[in-house]
Amino acid sequence: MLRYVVKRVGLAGLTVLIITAITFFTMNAIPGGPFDAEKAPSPAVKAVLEARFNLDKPIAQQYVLYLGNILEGDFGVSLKTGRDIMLTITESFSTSAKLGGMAVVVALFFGVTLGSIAALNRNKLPDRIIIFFSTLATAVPSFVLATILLLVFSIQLGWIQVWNAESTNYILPVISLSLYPMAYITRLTKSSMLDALGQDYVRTAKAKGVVGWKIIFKHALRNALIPIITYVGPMTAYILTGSLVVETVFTIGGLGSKFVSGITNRDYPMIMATTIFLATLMVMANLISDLIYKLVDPRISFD
Amino acid sequence: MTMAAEYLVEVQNLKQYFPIRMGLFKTVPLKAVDDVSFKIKPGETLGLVGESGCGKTTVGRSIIRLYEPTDGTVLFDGELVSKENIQSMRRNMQMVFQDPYSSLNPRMTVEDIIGEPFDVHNLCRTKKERRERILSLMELVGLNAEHAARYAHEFSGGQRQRIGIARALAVDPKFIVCDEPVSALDVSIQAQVLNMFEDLQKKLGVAYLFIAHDLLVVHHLADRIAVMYLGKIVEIADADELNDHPIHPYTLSLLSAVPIPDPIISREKKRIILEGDVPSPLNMPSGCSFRTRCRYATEECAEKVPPLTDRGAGHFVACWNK
Amino acid sequence: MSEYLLEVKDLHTSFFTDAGEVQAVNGVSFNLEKGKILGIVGESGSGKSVTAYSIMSILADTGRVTKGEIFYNGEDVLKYSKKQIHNFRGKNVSIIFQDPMTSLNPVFTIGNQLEEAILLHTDRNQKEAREHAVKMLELVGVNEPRKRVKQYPFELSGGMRQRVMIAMALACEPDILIADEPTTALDVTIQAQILELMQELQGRLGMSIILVTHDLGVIAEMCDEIIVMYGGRVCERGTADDIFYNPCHEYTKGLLNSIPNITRIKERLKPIAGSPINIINMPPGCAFASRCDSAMKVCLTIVPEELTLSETHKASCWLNVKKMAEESRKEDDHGGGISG
Amino acid sequence: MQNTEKHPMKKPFSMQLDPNMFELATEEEKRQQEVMGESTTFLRDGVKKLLKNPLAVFSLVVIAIILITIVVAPMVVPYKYSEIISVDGMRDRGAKNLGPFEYSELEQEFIDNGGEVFPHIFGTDALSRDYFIRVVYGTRVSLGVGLFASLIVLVIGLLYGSISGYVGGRADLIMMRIVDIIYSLPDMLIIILLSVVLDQVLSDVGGPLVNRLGSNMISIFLVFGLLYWVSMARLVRGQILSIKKNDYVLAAKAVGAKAPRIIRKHILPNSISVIIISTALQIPAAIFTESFLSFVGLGVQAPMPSLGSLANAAREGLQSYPYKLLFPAAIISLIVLSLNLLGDGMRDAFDPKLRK
Amino acid sequence: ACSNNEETPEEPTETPTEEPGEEEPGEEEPGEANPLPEWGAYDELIREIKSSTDFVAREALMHEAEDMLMETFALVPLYYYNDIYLQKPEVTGLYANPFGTKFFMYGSAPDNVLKLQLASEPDKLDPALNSTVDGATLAANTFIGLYTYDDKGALAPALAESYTESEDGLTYVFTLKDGLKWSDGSELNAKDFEYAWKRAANPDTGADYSYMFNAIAGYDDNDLQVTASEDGKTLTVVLAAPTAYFLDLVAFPTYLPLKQSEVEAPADYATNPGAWALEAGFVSNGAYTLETWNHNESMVYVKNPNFYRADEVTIERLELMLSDDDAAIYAAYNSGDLQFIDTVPTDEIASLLDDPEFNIVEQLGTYYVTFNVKSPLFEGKTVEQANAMRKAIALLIDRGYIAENIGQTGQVPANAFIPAGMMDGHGGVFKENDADYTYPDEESVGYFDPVYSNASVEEAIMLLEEAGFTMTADGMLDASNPISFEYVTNESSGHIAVAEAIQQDLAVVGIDMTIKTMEWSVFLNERKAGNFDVARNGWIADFNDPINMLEMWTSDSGNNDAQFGK
Ligand SMILES: Nc1ncnc2c1ncn2[C@@H]1O[C@H](COP(=O)(O)OP(=O)(O)OP(=O)(O)O)[C@@H](O)[C@H]1O
Ligand SMILES: Nc1ncnc2c1ncn2[C@@H]1O[C@H](COP(=O)(O)OP(=O)(O)OP(=O)(O)O)[C@@H](O)[C@H]1O
Ligand SMILES: [Mg+2]
Ligand SMILES: [Mg+2]
Repeated sequence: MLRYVVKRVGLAGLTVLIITAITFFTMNAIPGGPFDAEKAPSPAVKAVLEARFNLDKPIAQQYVLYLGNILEGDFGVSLKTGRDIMLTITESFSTSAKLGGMAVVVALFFGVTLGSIAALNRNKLPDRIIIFFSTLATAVPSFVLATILLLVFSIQLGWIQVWNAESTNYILPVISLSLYPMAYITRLTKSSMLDALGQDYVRTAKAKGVVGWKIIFKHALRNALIPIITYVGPMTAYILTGSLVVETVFTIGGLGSKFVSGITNRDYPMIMATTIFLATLMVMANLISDLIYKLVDPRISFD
Repeated sequence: MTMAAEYLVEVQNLKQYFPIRMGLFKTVPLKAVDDVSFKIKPGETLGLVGESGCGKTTVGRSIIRLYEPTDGTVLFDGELVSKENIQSMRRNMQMVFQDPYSSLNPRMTVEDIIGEPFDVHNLCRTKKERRERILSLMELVGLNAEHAARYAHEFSGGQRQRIGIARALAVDPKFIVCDEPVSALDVSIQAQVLNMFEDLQKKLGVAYLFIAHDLLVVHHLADRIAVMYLGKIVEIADADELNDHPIHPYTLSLLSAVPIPDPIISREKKRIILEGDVPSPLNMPSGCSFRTRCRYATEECAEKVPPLTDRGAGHFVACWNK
Repeated sequence: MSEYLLEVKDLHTSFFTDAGEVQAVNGVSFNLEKGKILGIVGESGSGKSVTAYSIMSILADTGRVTKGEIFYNGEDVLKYSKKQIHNFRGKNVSIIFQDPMTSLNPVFTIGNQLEEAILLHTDRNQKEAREHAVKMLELVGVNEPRKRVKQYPFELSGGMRQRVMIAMALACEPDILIADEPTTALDVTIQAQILELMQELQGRLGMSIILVTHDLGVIAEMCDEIIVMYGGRVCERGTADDIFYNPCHEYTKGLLNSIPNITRIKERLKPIAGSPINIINMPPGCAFASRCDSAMKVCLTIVPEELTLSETHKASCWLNVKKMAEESRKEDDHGGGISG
Repeated sequence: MQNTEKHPMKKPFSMQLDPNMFELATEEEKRQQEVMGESTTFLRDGVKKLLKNPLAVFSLVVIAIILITIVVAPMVVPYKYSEIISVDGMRDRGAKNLGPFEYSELEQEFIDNGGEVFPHIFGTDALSRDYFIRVVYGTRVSLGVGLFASLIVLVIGLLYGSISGYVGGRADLIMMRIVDIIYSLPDMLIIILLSVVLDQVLSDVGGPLVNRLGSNMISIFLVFGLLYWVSMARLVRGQILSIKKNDYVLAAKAVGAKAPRIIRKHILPNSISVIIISTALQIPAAIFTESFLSFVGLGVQAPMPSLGSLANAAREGLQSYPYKLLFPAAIISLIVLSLNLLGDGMRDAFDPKLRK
Repeated sequence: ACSNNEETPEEPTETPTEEPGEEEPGEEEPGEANPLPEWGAYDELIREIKSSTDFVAREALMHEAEDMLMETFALVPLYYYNDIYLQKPEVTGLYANPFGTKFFMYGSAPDNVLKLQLASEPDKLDPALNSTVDGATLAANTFIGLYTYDDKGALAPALAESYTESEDGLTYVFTLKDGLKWSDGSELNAKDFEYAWKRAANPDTGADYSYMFNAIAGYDDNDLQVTASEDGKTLTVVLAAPTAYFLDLVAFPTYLPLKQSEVEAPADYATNPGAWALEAGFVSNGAYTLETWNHNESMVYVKNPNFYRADEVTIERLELMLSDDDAAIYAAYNSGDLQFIDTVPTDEIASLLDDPEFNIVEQLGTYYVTFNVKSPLFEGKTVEQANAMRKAIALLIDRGYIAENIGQTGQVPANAFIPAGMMDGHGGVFKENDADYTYPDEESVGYFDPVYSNASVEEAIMLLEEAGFTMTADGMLDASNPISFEYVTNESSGHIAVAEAIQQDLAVVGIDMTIKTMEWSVFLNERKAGNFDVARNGWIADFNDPINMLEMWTSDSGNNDAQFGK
């Protein structure tokens, strides 16, 4: 087990390294630099700035320098704002994680519940309704959904403030963030639940005299969870790293917009750091979901 | 200028190890077949019995080169079967599979399934010839020729197995590996298929390697029987000889364990119940692999692998104590 | 109070599928005496398992008993409330399934699954249940039971799992054990172990067993009484000797002729022609008629009634009727002669 | 056995039967009992099953209506998607942001003078263009993007997956590691990076086709293809691995069939339905990606509309003209919903794993 | 020097139309007959303007320069910018200057709290490093310099008590007010100005706007001629040439004072000069100090009691929504969560035009289209033909339609590059016919009649024929000589809409224009590098003098997108 984790972490490190290399060289291949502006700064200033951030060196050397700095724990400062990148990322990640965490919980809870209900009422009305609406929920682009929520609840009904300097209301963001994964989990739960319910061991449990609901929650659900875990791992990583759409529409200072603005600004250290961060998170989420897998399914063995 | 060899198939020291991946770089060999030798005469049936996982299927597949053997040789009609000549060899050696459901492509019609060997080896010059030969094969195995255009999933198990047999017969093979061809069938259907194997042998003179775990079936069909345990042949003899005078303790218990569909006999019969399970082929016991379940096991058994020795009249046994 | 532990009367079970109603069981009746082993043989798809599941009320969602009664100790199981059914299952009747690989829940330990039944049907507490589970494993000959209860099904071999299934079925000392092809998935040597075990336990615990199988050999070794099923109906019933030495239904005869027999090992087999019937298009007459060499016109149109041939032996075949009619005509002629 | 006690043997009943009935039945008569069902193929069977699923049928109808509309509408509606409405040859400045079926003053005047003006079914946009035709073209573009992107995904995924699955061994191991790495790439970054890079590359090398479509759109195809082929590759590989396990592949080998034939005749036909369905399910994903790119500002080339860019543009006038968001958004949702439901239905109907 | 591609020096071949040695003008590939206007004269002219001591003559020179620019028609003015915002009726007294900077402190709002939106997260709060309009607004409300703008948008002294200007107009001496303080209560004096200016002008600081100091002597040698007196009471500035707009500059954010000890407090000051103003709580001297900053969400400013006019500051607290999603901002405004918003979704504008909450203020700037004079589009033409061709295109554009339907806020269609309302440097307005200068199109005061008409189309057709194109009888380009080119713009619905309108306009004579949208950074890069035929462009003046818009077109300017003289 420990060996497995160590091995996976090693592999993850390699993956992240490859990803940084890909990112570094692609981002440098795109035209445009961080100091381009509608009104160009004077060449002397630009030269100073580029020298300050090593941008005047050959790309390969820049990459090596960058990696060296990271090893020393220095992710640098944003070329655009001068803020410390590590600080920016941790701050905005804590926001994203708070929002994302709630969304994951909501998505999981409702998704699994609704999916189970659909499975137990297969081809009956509740099933069709749940499936129709959960499919519908996956059919609305997130920015449309967020916009409509804003329109209805903030403007038409006036229930929720669009913006408040002191405190951010997370209800609408959580809804728009969790709806898609929730719907997906619903559908996934339904199919894996149906699968589990059709298994022989469920029949065994029935034959033992186990009561209906206990069959569902003890015997079927646990087995049905296995494919859900595979989805939830990366999904959590995605959600925790923030969503540009939700952050933009609901004015939330999360990681998602950092990422996009980093790219549009050609804020190289920002792009690199966010990539490393996201890739690490993704790889970690996969690792954790594999470990949870093991908890749920004893058949999985680590060698 | 080949002289007809005495033996159609000669298997010599056949070994088939599967590399089992342990982690990213390490592999462990799984000795599915470990040093197996036997011979089959033209038109003869050799039965191969043994418990699940003992390597029966692997032997069959290695012979017709569905697996590249780790070691050992197979001679067919005196000629060494190799990578190079396997394509032509496949016109002489065929296989019938255990599962009539998964061995027929559900997206192909019966005609195409049976015709596949023709297509692969370009055996038919015209469409008409192809069709005629397919229809005659169908007739040979007792299928209704009207059903040539149907898909395999529309047939019952027995009929499907017939389709599989027709496919094997398409190239006029001299030797067919029958890998538990009746295990998946109902008793009533099983008999039809067994009879068919018998008839075909009579009519076409093919030799069979007939693999099964049902001793009664093997006994019914085979001229000689080989008993396998954990990748090795532990006893090989004439069918009746083996039935009447089994020597190896494993054969003994195997025979006694077969349920006899005759109340009087079975009431009198004394079963020899073996203790425990077959060991994992990844973790084989030293020496004789049967010793962990053998009541006659001695220290010697743990040290040396018993060789297959002749006990007279073509009866070979691998045991130190019997 | 009935003299039988279990009486099944005219059981009809159907599945309502996309393709229409599948009448899997079509009027099956039988009785099970206390302490006896009843064997059910028949072709694949003949409704053996469905009969067993109907008794336990563990049919798939689409299945329903459409007609008939099942009396357990004189009470109609089909009229049980949900709660009574839960109690009935596992406590009074238990079942072992064919495939020990899939019938155990892969994500729970052996101990957990054994205890579940024990906790449900007895008032033992967790600890006592665990003790009992260990005891049961010991009973079915699992070595090191204390270690095994902590293991997961995938860590055990097939034979071992089937023993666990048996232990689980016996944990609450049921009156009836239904074994649905308990050894089909196992090797012969392991099968012998399991059959031996079942026989021994049956003798020791005195329960009744319904043994469902298609292996005539197993039936011959194990059963006191035998039912032969074909196409959802019982075609013949009797003791082992009746069935094996005096088969009176063409299907049974064909079946016996189909298996290589140790005594006439090299003889040519006499198979039953044709293929198993398609239960969705059940013919009007005898289900077996189309495969029967001696089928008569009546066989194709009218379902034969069950005819009692001896105290223990009954069969549903028009040939018997014909024979009896011929005999009675002869008898009449003969008798007439005598009296006349 | 109870029968014996209750009803003593009913000898008479057999006597009442016609003795002819006890004659042996002919083979002919027997065969009539044993009719083999109508020959069905997987396709016919699946279609039958599909048509029984109300959600799938609903989806089929919706998709059909949408397809017919986007084919027929441009022939019927006299406006072009990029055309600023002009009345009688004069550019109509008052025709912007009309509501559905509204006419501008100029148009009204023209109508009053006996002229004929085709109604603006969805109104007009801020640049005085007919909104209906823009939505129709947007649908065309979005569906086109979806279709082509899925095809690219299919081609790359199919090639990669089949090589990995068929060759197996170490090659498979390495190829799947690469897939894992691509999987862990933050996709938003890649989408944006790639679409910028590709845009650049394409406009440098681009020929007339690239210009017509706009390099943005092509880069959307490519981005999508390059990003999402991994899941297709995994699927294909999984399919191949599971089909490879089937005995009929071994049987074909035993008969002497070589790899190309095995792939063509055995593996492909058996995995194709699953692959096609998954490809079809990529279409909604591609439409989504396109709409997200529109949100970020990397959508299709103006003045070409796409549903995503229309919806995104409509956010600008959300409170004054909410229906402008409604039309494209509803059509995206309908397409995606129908395709998903249809895909689900097809999976249920055609996936051999689900049937026995 | 042109600055493109300096950060990727090893990839000079990326942009194919470029020659590596572009520093020397005139190094063209031989044979390629591109009708390039001779541009040395222009460069010379600008140099002359910048050293001219006679403001009247200077105005004439500037007209001459604009004539040169407009003669090429490489710049096609579309309209002059204006600035819009929405402000709730209960909020009053906010005002803006012509450069888009807003001043909040003397206004009034309920509870003295103003909830507003300017833009998304500001890049830099260090006024010296700022280069954005919203950043300038933040700077103007947190810092105060020698001069500022009053509620009429006019220059007014702030910390400067008075100033004297030397006879030759080259030396300014500012006297500061008494008792000035930083927000931390410490004393503020002229030395803080000297420090701040020298710092901002020093290239090592890396301020985008450091060139705003190029009017001051010593800028080029990094030895800015600014000295504070020993007592910190006065600040002496020596200019390189007389500069009419120097007070404008003094009010510019880059000229705001900074407290040296604070600025240099962070350890990484040398490599990260803005580090001191990265979080709330930094020391400033303006009306407000930053209290809290939730990045990408909100900023809260509170009144600075040490502000020199603190008693007059009525709004005590500013709460800023940091967003750039127009729909969300507008929603927040409509639901009452904001009282002032600086952006309005374009499609909503139509419904707001008559709304008293909707404010339009003039802004000094021009929205225009740039032709790349080196574009292959003009290959084989003479200079005059190329000019005619561009002028034809300029005349084909329906500016009124663009202003009315896309701009929507009463923008004035432009017919000259220098916007109306810009000063002429000696007390008058530049864009007017006067005794010394009349515009080529006297009537409409500009280079052409900005009103689209059949006449302008006809003139355009004539011009096209002049440029050597054959036209069909119905006024379409003959198929034998098509014109097709690509119009590049960045991804923004407004810009795209303009492009779409132009596309339709040009289609009238059969010119085939395709639109290419580019991601912002790419767009900037490509436009500067000259990898385009036609590009959208715009310039908002930094200060109120035409030179600001003329000097950008010298051949060595980094903003010379038209590639004059390159
Ligand atoms: N392709 C393979 N890769 C790895 N191991 C294999 C492979 N094929 C077979 N084995 C292993 O080799 C051993 C022998 O398998 P084989 O299928 O030959 O047994 P068998 O005697 O045919 O059993 P059964 O009666 O169940 O068919 C088993 O342990 C099996 O798991
Ligand atoms: N869930 C179900 N839905 C539809 N039909 C079913 C279902 N379960 C069983 N059947 C049908 O009922 C018939 C009887 O099935 P059953 O399982 O009882 O056969 P069996 O005699 O036990 O056969 P086997 O020996 O193969 O186990 C079969 O034709 C089968 O197809
Ligand atoms: Mg096998
Ligand atoms: Mg069964």
